[in-house]
Amino acid sequence: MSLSTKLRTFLRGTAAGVLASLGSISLMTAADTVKIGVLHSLSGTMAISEISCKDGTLLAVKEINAKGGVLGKMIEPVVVDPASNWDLFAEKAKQLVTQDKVAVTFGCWTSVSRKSVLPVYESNNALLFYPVQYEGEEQSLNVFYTAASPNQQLVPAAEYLMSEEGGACKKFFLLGTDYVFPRTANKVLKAFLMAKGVKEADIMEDYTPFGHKDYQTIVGNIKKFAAGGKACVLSTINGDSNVPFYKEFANQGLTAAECPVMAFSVAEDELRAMDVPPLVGHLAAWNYFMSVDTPANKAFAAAFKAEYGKDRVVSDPIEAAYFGVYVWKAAVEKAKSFEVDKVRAAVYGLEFDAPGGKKKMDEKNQHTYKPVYIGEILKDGQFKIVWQSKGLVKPDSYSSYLWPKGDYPKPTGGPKK
Amino acid sequence: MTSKPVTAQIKHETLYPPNKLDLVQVENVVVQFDGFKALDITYFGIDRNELRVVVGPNGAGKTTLCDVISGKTRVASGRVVFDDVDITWRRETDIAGLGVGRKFQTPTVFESLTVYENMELALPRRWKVWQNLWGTESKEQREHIHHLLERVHLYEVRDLPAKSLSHGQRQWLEISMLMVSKPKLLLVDEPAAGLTDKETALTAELLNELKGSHTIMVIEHDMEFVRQLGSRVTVLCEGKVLADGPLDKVQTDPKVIEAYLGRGKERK
Amino acid sequence: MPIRPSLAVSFRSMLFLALFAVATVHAAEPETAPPTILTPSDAALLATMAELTDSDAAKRKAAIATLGQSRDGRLVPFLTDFSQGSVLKVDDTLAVGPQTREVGDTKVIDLLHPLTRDPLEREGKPWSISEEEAKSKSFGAARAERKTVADAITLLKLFDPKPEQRLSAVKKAGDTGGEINVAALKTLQESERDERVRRAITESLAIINLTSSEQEIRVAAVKQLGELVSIRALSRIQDLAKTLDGQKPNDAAMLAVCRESIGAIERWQTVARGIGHVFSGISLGSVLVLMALGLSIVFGLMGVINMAHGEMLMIGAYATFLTQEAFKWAVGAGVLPPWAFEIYFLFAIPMAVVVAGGVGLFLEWAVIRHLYGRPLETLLATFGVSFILIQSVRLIFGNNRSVNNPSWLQGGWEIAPDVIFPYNRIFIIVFCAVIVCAMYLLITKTRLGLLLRATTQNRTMAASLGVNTRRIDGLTFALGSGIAGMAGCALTLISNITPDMGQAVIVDSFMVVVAGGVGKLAGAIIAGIGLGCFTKTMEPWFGAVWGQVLMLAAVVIFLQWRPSGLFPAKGRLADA
Amino acid sequence: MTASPGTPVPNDIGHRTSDIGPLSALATTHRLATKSSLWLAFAFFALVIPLSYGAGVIDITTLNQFGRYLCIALVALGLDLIWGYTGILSLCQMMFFTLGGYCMGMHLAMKGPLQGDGIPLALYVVSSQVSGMTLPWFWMPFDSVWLSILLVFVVPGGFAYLYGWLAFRSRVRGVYFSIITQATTVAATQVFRLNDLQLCGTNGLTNFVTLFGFPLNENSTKVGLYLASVAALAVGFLACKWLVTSRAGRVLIAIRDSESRLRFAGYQPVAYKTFAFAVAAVLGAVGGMLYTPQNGIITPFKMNPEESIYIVAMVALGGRGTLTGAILGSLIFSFSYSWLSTKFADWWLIILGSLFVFVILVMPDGLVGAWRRLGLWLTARSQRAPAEPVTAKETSP
Repeated sequence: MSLSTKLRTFLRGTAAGVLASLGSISLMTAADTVKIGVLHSLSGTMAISEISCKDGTLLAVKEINAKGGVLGKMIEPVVVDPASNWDLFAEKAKQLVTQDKVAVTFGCWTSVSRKSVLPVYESNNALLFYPVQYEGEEQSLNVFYTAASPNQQLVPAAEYLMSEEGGACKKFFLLGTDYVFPRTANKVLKAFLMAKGVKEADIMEDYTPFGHKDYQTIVGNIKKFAAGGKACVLSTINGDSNVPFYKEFANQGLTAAECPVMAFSVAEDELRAMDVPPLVGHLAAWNYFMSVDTPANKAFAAAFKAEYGKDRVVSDPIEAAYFGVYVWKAAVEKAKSFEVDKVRAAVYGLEFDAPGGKKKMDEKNQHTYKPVYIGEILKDGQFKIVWQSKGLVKPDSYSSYLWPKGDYPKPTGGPKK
Repeated sequence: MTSKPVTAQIKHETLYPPNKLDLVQVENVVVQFDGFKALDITYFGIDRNELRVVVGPNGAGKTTLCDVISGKTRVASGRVVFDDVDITWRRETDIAGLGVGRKFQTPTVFESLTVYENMELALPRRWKVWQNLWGTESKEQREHIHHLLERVHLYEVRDLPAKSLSHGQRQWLEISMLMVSKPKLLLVDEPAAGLTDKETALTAELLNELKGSHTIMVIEHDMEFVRQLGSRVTVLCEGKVLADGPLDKVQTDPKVIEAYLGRGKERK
Repeated sequence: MPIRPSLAVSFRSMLFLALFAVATVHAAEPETAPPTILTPSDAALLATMAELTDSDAAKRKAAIATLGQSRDGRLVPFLTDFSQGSVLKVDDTLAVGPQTREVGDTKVIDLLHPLTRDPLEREGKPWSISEEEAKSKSFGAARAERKTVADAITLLKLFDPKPEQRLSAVKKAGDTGGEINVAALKTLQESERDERVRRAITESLAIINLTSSEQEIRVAAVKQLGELVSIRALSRIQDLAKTLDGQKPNDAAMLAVCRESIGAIERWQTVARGIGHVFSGISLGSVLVLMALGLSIVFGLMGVINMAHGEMLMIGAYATFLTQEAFKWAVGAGVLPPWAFEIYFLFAIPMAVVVAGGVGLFLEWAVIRHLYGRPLETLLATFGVSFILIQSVRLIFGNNRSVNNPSWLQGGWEIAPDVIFPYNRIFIIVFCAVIVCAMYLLITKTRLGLLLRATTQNRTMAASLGVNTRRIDGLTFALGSGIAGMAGCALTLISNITPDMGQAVIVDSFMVVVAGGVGKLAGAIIAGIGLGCFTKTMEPWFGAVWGQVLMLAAVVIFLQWRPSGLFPAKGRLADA
Repeated sequence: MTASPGTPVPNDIGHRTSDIGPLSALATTHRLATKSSLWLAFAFFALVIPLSYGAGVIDITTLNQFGRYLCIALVALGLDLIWGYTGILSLCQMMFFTLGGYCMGMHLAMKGPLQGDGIPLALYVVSSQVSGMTLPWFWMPFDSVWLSILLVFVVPGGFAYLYGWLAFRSRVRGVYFSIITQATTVAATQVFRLNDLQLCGTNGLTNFVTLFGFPLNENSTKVGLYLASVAALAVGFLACKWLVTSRAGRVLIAIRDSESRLRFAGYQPVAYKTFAFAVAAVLGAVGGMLYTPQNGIITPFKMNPEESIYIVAMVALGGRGTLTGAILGSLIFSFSYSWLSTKFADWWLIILGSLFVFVILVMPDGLVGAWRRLGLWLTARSQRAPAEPVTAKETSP
């Protein structure tokens, strides 16, 4: 049974953790290892999402160590728990950078956490790999963004829904949790839709607070909005709130056929925690799905399951957290050094194989070239890919819909003067 | 608890006529707890500088009368006047500000404060926040406090927290606090409860010292103590004024005997 | 021994609860077994079905249309599978495989006949293939074809034996329009007996008529829709009115008819939304009441502020999850028949009570009893306990767990046109009502209740009369926790389960206790429902956050008027 | 230890010193330590830490960390005033802290990078408007640093005064008050998270560059802010000390002991409670004001109810009703929180929870209480007769 497996893994993990911490005190010497920081919340509200990212990162570390490490050194991950507390994020980041002297950090999920640690990385000229799709509008020379920028997720999804294949939608309900990603995402989406000739009256925007559980009123509004047909919902609802939303959606008699929901924050890992039947047939846009059919991807999924239990799944952020380590390794080996400035230079334009296929780091803007997929939710909690972009999509750090003149701010951070 | 026949009430009135000069006037006051009339008084008053003792069996409404005057309990109907001010709907703080001081049935002092600090807080006319941020008490005030504490044998323990006091010491402390606050009216609820005879005698002595210069209402059912005070007595029974006058007269009043003993008969 | 009679009562109420739930299942399960014998016409159907695998899109489309016209209800699940891409074609045999079974480490799928849904056999044994194989052998509609399939399903469902199915199909047919649908609707209209479906047919036909080329038909349709107060048609009539308004020589008569209908529909819409808000409020309030009941009793009796009460709810939810897993395992291993999974929820309720109550009992023994008379300190200590519980559960179960709603709690009941009450919420309301009644009986009619009331009112007196107040405390705490556990069980119907799910409801529950007055059953109920309705009425106007802020403000203002809540404690108890 | 209390000890000086000497020395040390602890602590924070930074023993990160923890200690000090002394458990102290932090943060954001029509970057990034955005009116006053500092006092203090007055006037007491304040901080978090409020939503205020013209990323500024925090805590401590030793302080304690009795003595407990609540709020707000530039970001998450409960735990740990206890508890708590969550990433919440339960069950008067009891015990042990203070019973006639 899955639970006993889970318990066993838990016990094994605890034992291993205790041993590891003992080991790190007595046995490890600095000479043959290189420390990296892992900065994800293991408790608090964000733990749900972030623990999986930590798992992805640690899997990559384990694999690399098994093959001899980086430049002959074993990677020693320093895992800390910022506990979904943004101040603690900054504090832990400082500690990782200044006390543990890690060569690189992998971590953060929410934009707030990233923004809290940004000053730390910039003032110390350290490196952070950030594995989660976000709202863009940022470009720090001390951060590599391994997940999607808005133009790699939002715009293709909206285009798809407007196409004949996607249901030729005419009315768009932009629904999100009230924080910066949904706000900016919807700002981009709105600008895009209006540029495509959608009338303002056919776009509705609504936001709910974090952790909102009662969607009776909002689904009522959607129902009214969708009564005429040809409507869809573009959802940036975050985390826990998705379950009550989809349940209410189904229970009030709305179906994916008449009003599909395109989600930007629902991946396989979230579906694992949901009662999937009400979601079947709805859509999600990502740059990676577990169902991407390549041998490399199957091997990745299998390795992840072998490590953390067979009921675990991989998703876009996990993949991004995982390949981030490989990107860093490749850059270190290319630069033949752990020095931040040299590694950074080596990352630019780097091409690499990720589980989801070939990807590439941008030459300039710190982001990643990625393919775009649109998947339909199946009843086993997996996605059936119904559309994919032709080749890789170039990332925008600042959205061209919000900066039509192209006068973006200069990148922040970088080498110390 | 139905009300007595009307004739009885008229009798009370003749027995105890309203007096507009009284410092405290309780007129036609009814207090109800869940439909039960705890107090139903046509008139009750205390003259200026009078020491009045209120006695009565358990549940006669003595403490409730105290509560009504000090503003702790709200009346269902009627009027309470103190020093020519209608205080029926005033808050307890305002009433205390007007000069009604009170000692509770179970001695209530501030446990974590020292004996001296308790007394200090009781000093009159310094109730506002800003008045208390600066300065200390004057020399006379300090001496007055020391004098009072010596009088009740508390001077030695003045710097100990009040929670270490014995029951009798608390009674005295509370009476001393009442005295130092110089109120126009002192409501003293069972000052002798739980005291030894020796202690009771001292308490009576203290009250007798105040007699004549202060308006005092003492609630008590220890008849020996009442005798020591030697002043006018009002008898309450089932929320009503039953009798009024000197102790000897009251004690021989058949109604009073009936009330004290008769109830026992009924129960049997 | 005070415990015996009270336990008997709680068992009795449990039994009642179970009976009630079984009755609900029964009502929601009138499904008849599909016919198992293949008729000659089935062979033709199967042949058409096989054409769906054809590579020619036109041929596929024709096949879908033919199937749609067949009026054979058995095709509905098949076409749904087809639409979702889970039809299998193994060795030229069409099959479906809805259930995955675990055999050792691999997952296998038992193949079923696409039409009859009977298990297929091969070489005398049930035919099953691995999940991997199934994935490669599955096929389904292209997303562009989905619409056609959905139309075909609609058409089939129009003749479904279940009125609910017909109803939704009729509505969809009206939205889609088209000659085939009109013809089908008209055929159905003649034979239909269900009043709601008849109404929907008229509505759908009128909606289709709105686009008619003949003026008279359009006017009649608008009028009819106005009389039917059809919210579905509102936006269409509005559009019509807008275009009419825009035309230069506008058709004044037609416009007037449109406006009249719009007015009528909008009036009904307001009423419908009002009903909806009240319903939402009551359903939200029910969860609050369940939470507040336990909190209130515990506080009233022991003066304990249990900050870990939310975690009792969480534990109840995890107990539900464990029960579900156990049933899943039992069904998978063949210990229980598949339908048993549908009723796991009924077993989860007592599980939740027992587990949460047990944890509560332990908590009382380990921590709370040392802190009586120090309410503010119990608040802190139980807050620490809630940390421990949350993180322990997270370490044991991981973060993400899902509970599947039984199918009889999915969907909703349309009590009036466009007023839908989802079943899960109805269930919660009824559930709450049953528990409140049980609590009332427990407190007023049993010996435990008597002892509980006695201890609440005067602990010392009760103790001196020989009541084991310690034991009463423990039992009461367990009872309060058990009710919270049930609330957690109910909450799985609405939301998912996470280790910190209790934190989300605890503050609101406290507000209910404060507004209702501590230790008062009636207070908790009125305040819970009242606050629920208040928030839900405010929410559409001000949004969820301001709704909550207004609720808080309302409670604070309310306390100005009644500082000890709706039903304050009276007499000597009140002096503190 | 031969001389147990109660057993008669011969009045032999030599015997006494030889046997009880070490204990007596310990008792003396204890007394001395208690007396000098404040000066030692002040010297440690005001001199030792900055000097050891100057000497390179600790780095600027540690100094900064100390600075931030001192700001939190200010909040604990405030809570101690109303909980420890007045007996009102407020569960929204971090809300006042955050309000103060926002007042300062808005000023810092205004002095940071601006976009478009003079709009701080932090606000611009999260705004829903695509173009044509103007600076909301309530941002205007924060352009001036002095006005901002004034608002740090006025906004949280005023809010607390009004709130306290409303709550205390209607005699919302004890647990009721705690619950209401907790609900308030929950509501405040939700409101501050709203993007439409134009206070930067969940992202909070960031992109701070200068304060009083000093660049914030420079170490000298950080040392300055640290010293300011030490000074603020010292001033806060002295102010609280003065308050609790004044007659008003005794009224506060009297409220804790028996509020209703106080009313019959002519005092208005509402006024005192409101006053104490407002003072506590201002202390918290000042903490927030100094915390924000040292931390570089302030977000609504600082108002989360558990943040305020941590403060309560700090005071409980240190010992409520003692000002030193509040500060000591907050520093110990802050450091162990930070340390535990690094060392035992998975288990720290359980450890923390157990600590809560342990402190409440075993050390109801906290560390300072334990220290005092140790002192009493030492004195009792080291003196010939058990040093029971002159008890009331002995003097009663």
